[in-house]
Amino acid sequence: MKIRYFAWVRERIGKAEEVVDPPPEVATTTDLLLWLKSRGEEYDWALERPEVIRVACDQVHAAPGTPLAGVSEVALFPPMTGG
Amino acid sequence: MKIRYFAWVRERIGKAEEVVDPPPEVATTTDLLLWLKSRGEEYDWALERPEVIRVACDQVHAAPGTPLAGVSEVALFPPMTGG
Amino acid sequence: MVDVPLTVRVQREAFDVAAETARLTEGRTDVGAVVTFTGLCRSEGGELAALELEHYPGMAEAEIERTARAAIERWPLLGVTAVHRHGRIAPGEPIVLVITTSSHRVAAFEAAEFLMDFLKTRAPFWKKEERHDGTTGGWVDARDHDDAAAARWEK
Amino acid sequence: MVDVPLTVRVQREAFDVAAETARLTEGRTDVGAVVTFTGLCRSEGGELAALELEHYPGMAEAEIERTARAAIERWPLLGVTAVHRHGRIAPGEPIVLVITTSSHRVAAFEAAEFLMDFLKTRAPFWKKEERHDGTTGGWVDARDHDDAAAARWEK
Repeated sequence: MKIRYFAWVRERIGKAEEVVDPPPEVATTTDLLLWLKSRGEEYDWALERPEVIRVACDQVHAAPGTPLAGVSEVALFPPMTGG
Repeated sequence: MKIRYFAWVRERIGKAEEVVDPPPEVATTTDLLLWLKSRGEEYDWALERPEVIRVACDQVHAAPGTPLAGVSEVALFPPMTGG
Repeated sequence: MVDVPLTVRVQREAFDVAAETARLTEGRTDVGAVVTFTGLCRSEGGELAALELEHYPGMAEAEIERTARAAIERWPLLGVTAVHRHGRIAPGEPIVLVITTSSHRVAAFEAAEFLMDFLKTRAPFWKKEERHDGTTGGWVDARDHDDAAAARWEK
Repeated sequence: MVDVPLTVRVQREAFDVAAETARLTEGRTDVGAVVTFTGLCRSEGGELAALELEHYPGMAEAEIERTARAAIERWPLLGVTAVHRHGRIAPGEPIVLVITTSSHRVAAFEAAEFLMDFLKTRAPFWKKEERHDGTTGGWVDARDHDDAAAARWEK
């Protein structure tokens, strides 16, 4: 599964994307955030307030708890500030 | 007092403007409409529904019954359709 | 008195939206939002040859300016431009232009809508239709829903 | 599917409002109302040297298009154009453009506001500030009142 990071999430984690292979109990986007958060200091810092992190699955906004089955690209980012 | 007519009020009366000298009992815009209406067929036709006629005094919209004292130009016209 | 650039014109010629916009934005960096509204003459399914727009010279400019000043009092605007044409206007041609600028988008949007609503119901212009068959379609009737649109700002 | 001309672009270059407008109006006589919204970069009282706009390529275009299609379903529009820039943008420069066309003004106004509200809260763009003193002002925070503006359309 490919993970992409944007804005300050990207800066804190220190990379724009990576390929990860989470264990089978990581079934939803919420599980994924918690699992990533445990992977090291930079992840813990980027995801310290998981409730503000927005998630997109295959380039579509995903609500917390969205199942990851069949998803090939997950993106994590702060609230959008375009426009 | 100068009176100006616009759109179908102008067409029905057959002139764009005229100078009139109403009697002293014509004190308000409402009085003026009724007095003009009595001046002939073309006026009666133009002003047959006085409630739809809009009035401006010295180029400012005037509510029915506005006093004519001090007014030098009165305009009569249908509801506006600009924009 | 709020010192906001305000341009009001009533003219026979067409207008240049880009040039009018540039006059409100060039050389400044405080404008965050520009809303333009352009009203065009429609052919009404091909029946209309042209509109003839009559206006009340003097009062037309004054009434648009009064409306624009009311908008400037009500919203934090950085500029307002309103141009209304008169005379013969063919389908596809522009009739009216309103531009509002502000730091933020909501003020610019609301003020532009307000200006158009009041321009339609208060500015002394009257449209007469000319049909392709040579007949006149007569004077365009004022529409109740335009009055309703203007009334929503009264609060 | 409603067959309405829809243009969505995410690009580094500036855009030409007049040219984009002409693409929606030229050669047709059914358009009665054109609303354009242009969002510009503000200097924030002279402190800001530039904004750096990051975006999520692919999703940015797709999300704007989803929003535009929602507007087309909701209002009787005749055309929609949305252009959003990315990269480094200096104060005074344009960031975003939305154009809506319709027969009548209310639809064009409401759809343009709807598009801007949702573009602000749903399109994956992030602004980072660069100050004149060489420091970064950091990432711009999302504002609650933008969420409130978007929420008003949910009914």
